[in-house]
This record gives sequence, structure tokens and C-alpha cells, in this order.
Amino acid sequence: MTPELTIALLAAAVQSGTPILYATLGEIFTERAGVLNLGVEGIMLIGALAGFIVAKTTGVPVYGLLAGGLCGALLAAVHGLVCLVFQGNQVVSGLALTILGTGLSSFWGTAFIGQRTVGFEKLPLPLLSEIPVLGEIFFQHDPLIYLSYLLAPLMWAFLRYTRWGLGLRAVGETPAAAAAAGLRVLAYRWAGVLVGGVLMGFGGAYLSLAYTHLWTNGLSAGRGWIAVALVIFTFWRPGRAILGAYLFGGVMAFQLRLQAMGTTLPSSLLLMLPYGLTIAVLVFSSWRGRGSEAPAALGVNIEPRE
Amino acid sequence: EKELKVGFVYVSPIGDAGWSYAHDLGRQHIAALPGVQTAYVEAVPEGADAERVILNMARKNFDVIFATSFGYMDPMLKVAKQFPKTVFMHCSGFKLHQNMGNYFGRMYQARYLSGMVAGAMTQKKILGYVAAFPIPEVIRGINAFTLGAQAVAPDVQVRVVWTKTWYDPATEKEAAKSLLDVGADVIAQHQDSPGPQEAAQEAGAYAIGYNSDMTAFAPKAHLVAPVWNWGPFYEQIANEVRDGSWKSRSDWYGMEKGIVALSPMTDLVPRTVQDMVLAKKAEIVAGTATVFKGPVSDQTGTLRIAAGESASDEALLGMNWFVQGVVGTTE
Amino acid sequence: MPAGAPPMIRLEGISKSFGTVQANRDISLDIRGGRVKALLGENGAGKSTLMSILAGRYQPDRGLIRVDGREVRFAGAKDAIRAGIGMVYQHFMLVAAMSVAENVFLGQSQGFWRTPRTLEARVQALAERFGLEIDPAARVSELSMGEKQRVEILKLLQRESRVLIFDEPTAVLTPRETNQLFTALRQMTRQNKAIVFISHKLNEVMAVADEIAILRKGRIVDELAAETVSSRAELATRMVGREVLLEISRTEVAHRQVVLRVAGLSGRNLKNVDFTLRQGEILGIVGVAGNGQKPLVETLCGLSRPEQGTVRILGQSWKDFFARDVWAGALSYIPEDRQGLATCGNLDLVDNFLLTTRNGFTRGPWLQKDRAERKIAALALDFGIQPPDVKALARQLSGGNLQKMVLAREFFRRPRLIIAEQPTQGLDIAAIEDVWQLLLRAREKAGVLLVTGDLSEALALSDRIAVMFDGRIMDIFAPSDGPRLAQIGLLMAGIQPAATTEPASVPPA
Amino acid sequence: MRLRVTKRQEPLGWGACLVFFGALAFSLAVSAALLALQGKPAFIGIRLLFEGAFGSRWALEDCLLKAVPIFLCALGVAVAFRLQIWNLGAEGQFALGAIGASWAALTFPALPGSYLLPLMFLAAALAGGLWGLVPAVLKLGLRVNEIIVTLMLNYIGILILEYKVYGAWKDPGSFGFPMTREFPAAAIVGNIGATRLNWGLLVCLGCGAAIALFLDRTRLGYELKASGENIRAARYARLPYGRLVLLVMALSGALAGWAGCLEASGSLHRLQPTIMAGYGYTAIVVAWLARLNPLNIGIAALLLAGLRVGVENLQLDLQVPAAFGQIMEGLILLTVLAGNFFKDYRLRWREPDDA
Ligand SMILES: Nc1ncnc2c1ncn2[C@@H]1O[C@H](COP(=O)(O)OP(=O)(O)OP(=O)(O)O)[C@@H](O)[C@H]1O
Ligand SMILES: Nc1ncnc2c1ncn2[C@@H]1O[C@H](COP(=O)(O)OP(=O)(O)OP(=O)(O)O)[C@@H](O)[C@H]1O
Ligand SMILES: [Mg+2]
Ligand SMILES: [Mg+2]
Repeated sequence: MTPELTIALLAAAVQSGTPILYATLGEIFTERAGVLNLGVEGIMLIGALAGFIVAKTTGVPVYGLLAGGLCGALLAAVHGLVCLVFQGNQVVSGLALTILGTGLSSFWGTAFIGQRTVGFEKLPLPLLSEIPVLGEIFFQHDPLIYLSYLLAPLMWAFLRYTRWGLGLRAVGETPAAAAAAGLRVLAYRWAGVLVGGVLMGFGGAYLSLAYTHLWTNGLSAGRGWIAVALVIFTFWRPGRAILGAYLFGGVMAFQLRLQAMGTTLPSSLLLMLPYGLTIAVLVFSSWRGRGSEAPAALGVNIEPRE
Repeated sequence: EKELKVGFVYVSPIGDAGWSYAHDLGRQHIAALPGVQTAYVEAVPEGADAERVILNMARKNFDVIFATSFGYMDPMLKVAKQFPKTVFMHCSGFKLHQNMGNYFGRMYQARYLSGMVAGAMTQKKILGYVAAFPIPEVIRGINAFTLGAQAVAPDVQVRVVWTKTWYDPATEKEAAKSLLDVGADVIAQHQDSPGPQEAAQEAGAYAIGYNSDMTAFAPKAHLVAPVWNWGPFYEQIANEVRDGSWKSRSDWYGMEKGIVALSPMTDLVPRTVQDMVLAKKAEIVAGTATVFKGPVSDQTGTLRIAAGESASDEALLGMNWFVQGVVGTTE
Repeated sequence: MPAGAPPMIRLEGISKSFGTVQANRDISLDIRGGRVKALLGENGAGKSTLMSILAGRYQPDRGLIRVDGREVRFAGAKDAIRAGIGMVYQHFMLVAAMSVAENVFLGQSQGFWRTPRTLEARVQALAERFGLEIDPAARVSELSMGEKQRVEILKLLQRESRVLIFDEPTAVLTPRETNQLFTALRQMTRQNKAIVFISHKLNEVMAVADEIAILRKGRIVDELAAETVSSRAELATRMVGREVLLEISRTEVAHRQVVLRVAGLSGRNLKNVDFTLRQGEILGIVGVAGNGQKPLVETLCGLSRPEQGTVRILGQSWKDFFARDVWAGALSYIPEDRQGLATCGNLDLVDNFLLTTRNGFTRGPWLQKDRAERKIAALALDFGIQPPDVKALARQLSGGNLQKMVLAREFFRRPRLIIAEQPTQGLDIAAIEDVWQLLLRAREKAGVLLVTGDLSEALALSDRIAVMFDGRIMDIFAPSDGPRLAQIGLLMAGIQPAATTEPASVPPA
Repeated sequence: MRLRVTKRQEPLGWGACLVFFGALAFSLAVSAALLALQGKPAFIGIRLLFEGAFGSRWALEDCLLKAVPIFLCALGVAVAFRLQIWNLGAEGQFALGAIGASWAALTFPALPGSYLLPLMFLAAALAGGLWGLVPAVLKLGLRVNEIIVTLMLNYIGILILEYKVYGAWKDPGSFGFPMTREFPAAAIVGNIGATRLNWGLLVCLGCGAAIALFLDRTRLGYELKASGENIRAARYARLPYGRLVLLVMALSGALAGWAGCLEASGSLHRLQPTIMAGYGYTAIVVAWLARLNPLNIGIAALLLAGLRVGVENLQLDLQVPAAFGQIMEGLILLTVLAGNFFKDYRLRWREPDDA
């Protein structure tokens, strides 16, 4: 591979990793509060559709983004309702949410297929984009990518240095202790679910507003599941999410470039790369003994107070 | 007078703006005719589900049933044998029965013309082709496109990337970007989403659409698009069935019937090129030019169509090799 | 205190039930500043429930709480904390994965930023002010029980609580730590804080309490000033409502072959543990919880591998013993956690009975459920399990009855080695007597390793007593050995009495 | 007056059915509302749905035919769920089963049916079972989360299938389309009489009965139940947890593999990528709806199959999009899940304080 091709690949890795990054951050946030939400795929789809429709009808991409986040949170709220209020099993509820989100987004979205919306366009950052190599890889993208650069450190700082972050982590680790310390455990869990839903919605909206400016049924194409897997790889730390998301974005972009360069490997085998890599990464993290750093109360419902 | 009931079975949701959508436009065309009633079932997996859906339509006394995916062939044949009074029409296959016909369109003709446009517009002599699945219809299109491009620029190279998707804008856009990265300056697609168009426009390259005029998605890149137009054909079959003149047969129509067409070329294509392409189109419509005309060699240099010969329809239907000049694999 | 001023806290007519269990019935209680109020009562009398209501953890079904005379309603712990009420729970409420400082500041609402360094500095200062030694940066999961309790106290102090509730705080402390705690309590009362002190240890209650309230079956049955109590026996009588004897007669049984030999066992917090156990004897292991009893029991029962040293069970090495699948005539383990470990709450008694006896009811691949059902039905009558309905789910049984069902199952296996962990915890006195009799009888056929936090239980049953501290066996002696028995408190605190010249671990006679 | 939630002491016997059907009715009502919102006649829609699913002999036949693969996959998934192993990989195991069966059919085309069919079933069970064992081994050996591994193996399994049918196994006579050649007659599971149903139905009934018996009557089944109830108690009682994990994942994979085998042999008579119709995912829904009980799984599989089949009727007559079925599926699952709350808890009004 030539240097230019490598730089182009890395830049593509950043871009195709960004929707996964948003979704991963969202899932990290939710899981840190002790709620496992396997509905990421469905939420991303709803976010993507809502973003598309609103941006198209208002002509303002930012409104689209906000709508994507809002609708992501709405669908996540269904998960909250089932698991936080009605004590439903979190794994099953998440799966059901994916089915529902996929169905709803196709149901309402079919009418918008084959249309184009306004969205976020490339906006090279002054000065930064002129740095050799790094500038091209990181600073010649759209504003949503720059936003994601800020989001991961922000979430890290939030979890580590703020009162609410402390509370969120406590609720995910030992809800009983958090309750005894006067925290409103359910409120924190709701916050975890809803904020997570917003970020997952952003991830979806990124697909329909920045990555492309199009909508189709099933637009997220499995990225939500990759995000769920990545959370384990990141050991629930926002900082590592950047690394993981770009790694996956890179693998997806890489296999297409391999084909473009004229490989004779069958495409079926190349397409296995991201999934195989997911497993490899999980095995590696577990082998390093860190796989069990999940929040202690992850997936455990909080019984209603007597 | 009894209404003619026409049923359609689609393999994907009609909203996919592609294959099923094009057929559904055809359905809407005949639904607007007096005395015709239509219905469809979308997203029907090939296999047991298809058999059930076709069977149910036959049981509900539909007069004609159109099944628009290759995989519906065997299930449809099975049902056709049970319902001799119903007319069954299968798209893209080859099996016939006394009450089952098949039909298809020679999209490769339009692809050849779009290849000529691409060949004329490329500077770097590298064309990119974002392709869905390695099935004959797609492979045939890539070959026709390549032959068309080579007719204008003999040393041109066509690079193929498979996405294994029909409509995934994000992946398809990324695939187009990967082709642009390796030097392609015109992107063509056998893909229903306009994702590749966007990628080409962002990179300042040209793009050739598919299925419908995609100018709106990339006004600064879009050159031309081969398109489907099933309406007239469906109308013809509906009329034949109604007046009892329908006979089981294979229909494989091309540009001469208008089932396959070329969208208007945009202003990005110089007049001279447009004229050249339109002239070729006239020849194809008139039947004086054929696309797969020997000598044609495959990627390894083996001669596949001897000089002076034309490929038979059967060879075209089962085409699973790339012509020389294509970079990529058919697996 | 000026007469007529309302008490700091007044509970009026508090009632609370869990399902069919009425934990508190119409309780009224006053709590005053500058005084220590002790709550006494048997297991399940409702002490923890009452105080959890005051701390905002539960909502009462009926009744109200007044703080400084004003009626308050606690929707959650937060409201109680605002009202200046803090509680150190029986089972600590700490987030194990976070640091000491983070735990102390958890739920505190002033300020938004939480920089670890400043938090740690503030906790350090606070700890120094009250003489509670702690490393504020340490992860709670790495702390000892005593240290964890200090964290809990620091939490309350940091919030400047006026009412501090301690639920059985000394259960996990060494005598020395207990004394330190009492000193701290007195210091707090001097600052006009109100203290509620729950304990089963009557001498402690008499030592620190100013007022004593006694609960029985969810009611306050007695309230008295500490000065008026003359003896422990008097307190005990008032508590239980009848003369408590709990003295059981034991006949000596000949000690026969060795059933358990532990030599140099180390690792997982254990340090060079040596002892042997013979058929016919009960070896009581006493010590403050968290001093290595858990890893010791888990290793002996095959739940974790011995890291160093040897364990021989019934003459076989650990590996060989646990490689075989013998269900009867071998080892029975009666764990402390009967709900979580010994039974499955959502299965019925038959299924729970089969848990360890399934090999006895197997023919080929099939399970003989009918035969098992008949057996357990008979055992249920023998052991007085209430209700004697074998189709009842385990979680529907009360703690005592569940324990009886575990005992019935484990004795049915005719074990030759019994490892019993806190076998009477949470049981009423009648049940305790039954269990003690059963264990004494069992030792005729088996060696019994009794791990208990209750010294009186160990004294009543054991032929020898081993004291554990910090993963070590400090000493092993017969309960009849008066001088050494007198030093048991020191041993439990890890202090080797100077007078003793013999080595720490004494090989049995 | 405030609501008070208390945990039920006694399990809710027949009331559980009520809760289930209540939730079902609720989700149907929401779906009907959604139809009305689209300007379609809601009641007629629901009626059409039922007619399409269960309204005639044909409908029932179709429904049963479709329920077969769902049932087999769900059965396997449920066995794993009983042990609290989250096997979301039935889809991939189904693919591998189809591959295994096709391998046998294509490699030994000359064998008589009495050998070839059993061989295909064996190959399918082996392939599916081994595919199921991969996550089990990773979980036991390295504590790798099985949810993610099983999911990723689905994608990989389907791609392996594509790799074979686009490559080495492609039928030269298929005009280049991705499918194997048609199986020899000996490799095809025959139909029952004049119906569209094949003898695979019998395999289903057999598997269902065997699994029910296994769970209820055998020692291993008991150990499975106990280990799934309380994993700590399992360790305490020395239940062979590791072996059980391997067993359930292999069993799960084998059952899904059989479903794949039956689809290839009974319905398609060949292997092609369209064999993947998402039964593996539907199975998870079914297993959960049925609360992991084999008999209920049969009912739930019929219900879901009915929904899928019935929605086609709705499409034909009312031109409702296919996504409507997915929405209903999601809704049913979510409401039943939420409805289970009322099985474990009861709601009462809190008595006023000054009573
Ligand atoms: N969360 C709960 N759910 C159901 N029952 C409970 C719950 N908490 C307590 N109980 C029951 O309420 C009664 C009173 O329990 P509580 O914990 O208050 O007793 P206690 O006096 O603190 O006993 P101990 O000395 O054992 O700590 C007991 O019968 C207990 O089983
Ligand atoms: N109850 C349990 N909860 C969680 N993990 C468990 C449990 N029991 C066993 N494991 C894990 O499963 C793995 C295998 O367990 P174990 O060795 O007990 O299996 P086994 O039944 O003895 O199987 P084998 O046939 O290999 O001897 C170990 O890594 C162990 O940590
Ligand atoms: Mg207690
Ligand atoms: Mg208590």
C-alpha cells in the first residue's frame, strides 16, 4: 500500500468508525448505570430515520441530529419502561427493541427511500487540517466527527470527576449502596438509559446525515451489534472506545480497499473480517483477564421498593 | 365485466428504490388501467415462503401472478402445475410450463452504452464498479460496461468491489471511496442506493447511476443511468391474458421495447460523446449492433466468444466470468 | 436537656410488613440527642426493619416519624440524610469497586466536581479528626471488615448526621476495634449526637447504652434506662420472654480415626493453617468474620483449590477426594448462605433435596423423583419442617425451616465429615437447640468442623476450639482450658498472649 | 393513596395464562391502532391476520410448515437459556446445519435414502453442534461473553454458506446463480400425504417430546434446571457446570442444525443463501414467549409462524408493508415481558397513613 492509500484508509477508518463510536459511547453510558441495552441496532435505525426526516423537512441538519437523539431516547425509554419499571429481562427486552426499532423504521421510513436530505458536509478545520498526515486523517471531516472527538473525553471526565458520574458508576456497581447513600437509583438508571439512547440515536443520525445523506431500511447494517461487542473490548472506558471504533471502521474500510486493489480472495471471506476480529478482540481482552470488569450490577434489575 | 386480478411477489420491500421498486412502478402503471386490480406481497424469501405466497395468490383466484426474483422459479413451477387456469410469469429465470412464462430485460445493452460514456470521460483510464452480488445479471452488466468503455478507450481498466448488499448506502459509499482511492475517476454501480454517487461527487469524480435518474443525488458527478421501465410490458401481458391470446413463452426484451432505457445524459457529458452514444443506441435498437460480439476473452485471456460470433441468450443468462480488463473476482 | 423539648426523633405507631411477615407492629419510640439508645431483640424481631424505615430505606405501612417535633415523610434515603439521620447497615452499603474517598462522598450533594485528590485530602482530614485510621485512596474491595466499617462511619460524619444508627456494628470487629468504636461513640454523644445501637451482645449493650428498648415479634415489649438493669440474665429474660438456658448436656464420644488433616494450607488469605479433625469430635473455629474462615471452608468443601499445603479428607488427597463423585458417606457442607448457596429459591423442596442427593436417586439416565419425593416427605416430618409440603418452593420457607431442610438433606447423606458454617444464625432459640442436638448426635458418626462467630455456640458444642485471625490459626485448645479461654479475646484480635509459651498451633492429643 | 408493590409469595398458577393473553391482547390492540392510524380498517385487519394464519386447512398447513424450523431452533435456544447461557446463535447454527446436510447430500449422491437421510441429519447435527460449541469453549476456557460470540458467529456462519454456494458448490446448471445442484431424491424428506407438510414435522414432535422428557425426567435435565436456577448452588452441589454448558450448546446447535437440514432437504431441495430467513432470531422470541417450556414453545412457534403467514394475508388484502409483522413481533414480546411483572408482583393501594 502506498502512503497516500494508507492515509486515505486511516481517514476512512475514522469516518466509518464514527457511527460505531457514538453507539459504543451510548452503550457504555447505559451499561455504567447497570442496564444492558441490546437494542442499539434498533435505536440507531430510529435515530437515523428521525434525523433524516427532520433534516429533510426543516432543511436544518442540526435539527435532524437533535431529532435523531430524541427519538433514540424515546425508543430507549421503552427499554427503560420494560426493565426499570416492569422488571423485564434486559437481554430479551433489548432483542425485542431491536425487532421493534427495525420494524418501525421500515414502516415509517419506506416512503423516504431514494430521497436525499441536507446534512453535515465536510468542513476541514483551519490550521489543524493542514498538519501533515494527521490533518488529513483527523481534521478533514464533517462537524459530527469533531463532536465525537470531544464526546469521549467529556464522558471520561464526567464519569471520573463529577458528582453525577460518581453516582452513575455507583448505581451500576452496587445499587443498594447507592440507594443507602441517598442516590435515587432508578433516576440514575433512567438517565443512563436515556442519555445512552440519545448517543445511539446520534450514531444512527450520523449514518443518514453525514456518512451518507440517504435513508434506507436497515441502514445501520449490524453496526449496533458491533458497538455492543466493543463495549466489552473497551472495558467500559470511553477513552478506549475511540480506539475500538476506529479499529473496526478500519477493518470495514480495509476489506473494501483490498478488493479495489484487485485481491483475488472471495468477498465472502473478506466480509468475515470484522466479525472474526470482534471475536478475536473479545478473546484477547478476556485472556488479559480484564473481560470481567463489567459493572457489577450490569443486567440486574432493581426490585421495586416495598 | 370481471376485473383482471394481477398479483406481484417481490423479494425485497418495494421501498428499496431499486429492483422491486421498478417492478412496483410497473404494477402501479397497470393498476391505473380500467378493469385491472393489483396486489403485491413484498419481502418474500425465496423457497418455502415463496411457494406459499404464490399458492395463496392462486387460491385467491388471481388471473396473473408475476414473481420477480430468480429464486421463485422452482416454487412457481410447482404451483403452476396445480393451477392450470392461472397465468404465471417468472422474471429472470428459464423454466417454462404451459401456463408459466418467463421474461427479462436486456439491461446489458444500456450498461454497454453507459460504459461508452465512462470510457469517454475517464482521464486515468481506471473505472470503478460498485457491485452487489456475484450473480449473472450483475456480472453480465459489468462485462457489458467494460466492453462499452473499451470501445471508446481500449486500455481502460474496470475495478470491481463487491458489497454483498443491494441497498446499504453507507457501505456502498465506502466501497466507492475505496475505488476512488485506488485511482478510479468514474464510478459505476449495480446497486440500488445513490451512495456511490455521493462518494464520486465528494471526490470530484464522475458517476453513473442505475435504476433511475440519479442526477438529484450528485448533480456535479452524475453522467447517465441505465434504467428499468416495466410498465408497458406488464400492460401488454395483462391485455393478452384478458383477451385470451397469452401463450407460454420466454420474453427477453431490450431497448427496442423500452423495458430497458438510458436516462438522459447530463450536461457533463460533451455533445460529441452524447451523439456517439445515441448513435450506438440507435444501432442496438435497430438490431444492427450486439453487445457481446466476438472476439471476447475472459480475464485469463481465454477466448470465450469467437470472432464474428455473438453470445447465445443461454450463455448470457449463465455468465459467470469477467471479460479481459476487469480487475476483481467473480466469487 | 430542657424538659418539654421534643425528642430529636419520635416514631409513632410504625407498622411494616413484608408479604405475610409482620416485621414491625405499631412501634413508638423516642430517640434523644446525646444519648445512646440500644435496641435489643431476637433474630427477626424487627430491629433492622425499624431502623431502615427511620433511615428512609423502607416506607412504613402506617405510622409517622417526627424530627424535632415536625412530621416528616421520607421518600428515600436522601430525605432521611437531609434530616440528619445516617445508618451503618448490618451488611455494609459500600461500592466495592470505588475508593474510600469516593464512597464517603457518594450521594453528597454539595459541589459538582469530584477530583480524587481533593476528595482524598478531605477524607484524610476527617479521619484524622475522629481518629479513624484509613487510606482514602484504597479500593474498598481491598479493605478489612473493620476498615469498611470506618468508611461507613466516615460517611455519616462527613454528612454531619445528628442521628447515627449502628446495626450490629461489633459483629465483625475484634474486641480491640470494638473498644475503639465505643470510644468514638462516646465522643459523638458528647457532641449531642443521638446514637442508636443494635446488638445481640448483652454485655456491650450494658456497657454503652443509656436507654434500652427491647423488641419481640415486631413490638416494643420493654423500654428501660440502662442504670436499672442489673444483670445480663435479666436482660436476656426480658428479651426472650422466658428463662433462657441453652445449656445442653453432652456426652463424651470416643475420638476415632482422622477424617480431616490440614497441613500448611496457604494462599487466598490463608497462612499456614494446620489442624486435624477426628471422627467423634467437634472442632469449633471461632474468630471475627473475614479472618480467613471463608476461604478455609471453601477450600475444604472443594469450591476452591488449595494453593499451598495439603488437605487430606477421609484419607484421600483433596484432588482425589473431589474427583470422585461420592454422594453418601463422605462430606456434608452446611453453608452459612442457605438461600444463595445451599438451595435454589425457585425450586420446590423435592428438587432442592435432590441437589446433593441426586446420585442416590438415579437409575441409568433417569431420575427417580417419586422415590425422592417420598423420602423428603418423611424427612420433613422427622425434622419438623413447616409447612411439611414438599411441593412448596424453597423461597416460601422461613429461614429456620430452610435450614432444617438443608440439615435433613445433609444428614440423610450420612456424612463422615461435616463442615457447618454459622449453623444457627438467624434461628430462634428452640430451633437452635434442635440444631445443636443434631450436631452433637452427628459427631458419633462423623467429625464436625463448626465455623461460628458465636462464641457461646462454640463453647457449648466444641471439643476443641481454634481461634482464627488474619488467615492464621492463633491457637487450638479445649474449652476446659480456663486460662487460655480467658485470653480468647486477645487471640481474636491477633495478639499472642505473652504468658503462653507453647507454639501457636498445638497438635491435638 | 399511593400504589404499593409487593412480591407475590405464591407463584401465580392459571393467572399466568391470563397475564400472557392479556399482554397479547394489548399488543394486538396497539397494532390495530397502528393500522387505524394508517387509514386501514383495524378490525378487518386483525380478522384477516387470523384468517391468514389459522382460518383454513391450508392456512394451518402453511403455519405448521413454517413453525417447524422455528420450533426446532427455539427448542435448542430454550435449553441453553435454562442454563442461563445466552445463545443468540441459532441463526448461524442453522446455517452450519444446512451446510452439513448439503455436504452429505452432495458428496454421497448415490447412497439410498435410508442411509443418506440419516447421514445428512448426522452431518447437520455435527456441524451445528460444533458451531455451538465454539462459544461454549470460549466461555468456559476464557470467560468470553457468549452473547457477542454467538451473534458474530451468525454472520460468519452465513458467510461460510455464501462462500460455498457462490464458490465450490455452485451448480453448473444454475445459470450462475448461487445455489447447489438439486439434491438427489434420496436426500429429500418426503411430504406427508397430499399436504405441503413433510415428515420433518415428525422430527419436531420427536425432538419436542425427547427434550421435554430429558428436562423433566433425567438426572442431567434436573442438573440443567438446578444450575440455571442458581449458579452458586450448582457449584455447591458439584453439578458439572462446565460439562452442562458444553452439552446445552452442542444440543442447541444440533437442533438448529436439524432445522437447517430440514429446510434444505424438505423445502428447498438444495442449498441457497435464501435459506436464511431469520428463524434463528425468531426462535429467541419464541423461546422467551414460551418461558422455555417445550410444550409452550410449540404453541408459541405456531403463534409466531401464524403471525408471519397472516401478515402476508394482510399485505395482499390491505397492502400493509411487511415491516408491520416485525412491529407486532416486537410489541408482543415487549408487552409479554412487561406483563410478567404481574406474575411476580401484586399491586395494592397503600392504605392511608392515619388509618
Ligand atoms: N426485605 C425483606 N423482605 C421480606 N422479609 C423481610 C425483609 N426484611 C426483613 N424481613 C423479615 O422481617 C422480619 C424482621 O427482620 P429484621 O431484619 O428487621 O430483624 P432483626 O431484628 O434485624 O433481626 P436480626 O437480629 O437477625 O438482624 C424477619 O422475619 C425478616 O425475615
Ligand atoms: N457455577 C459456576 N459459575 C460460573 N462459572 C463456573 C461455575 N462452575 C464452573 N464454572 C467455570 O466453568 C469452568 C469449568 O468448570 P468445572 O471444572 O467445574 O467443570 P466440570 O463440570 O468439572 O467439567 P469437567 O468435565 O471438565 O471436569 C471453570 O472455568 C469454572 O470457572
Ligand atoms: Mg442479625
Ligand atoms: Mg437485623
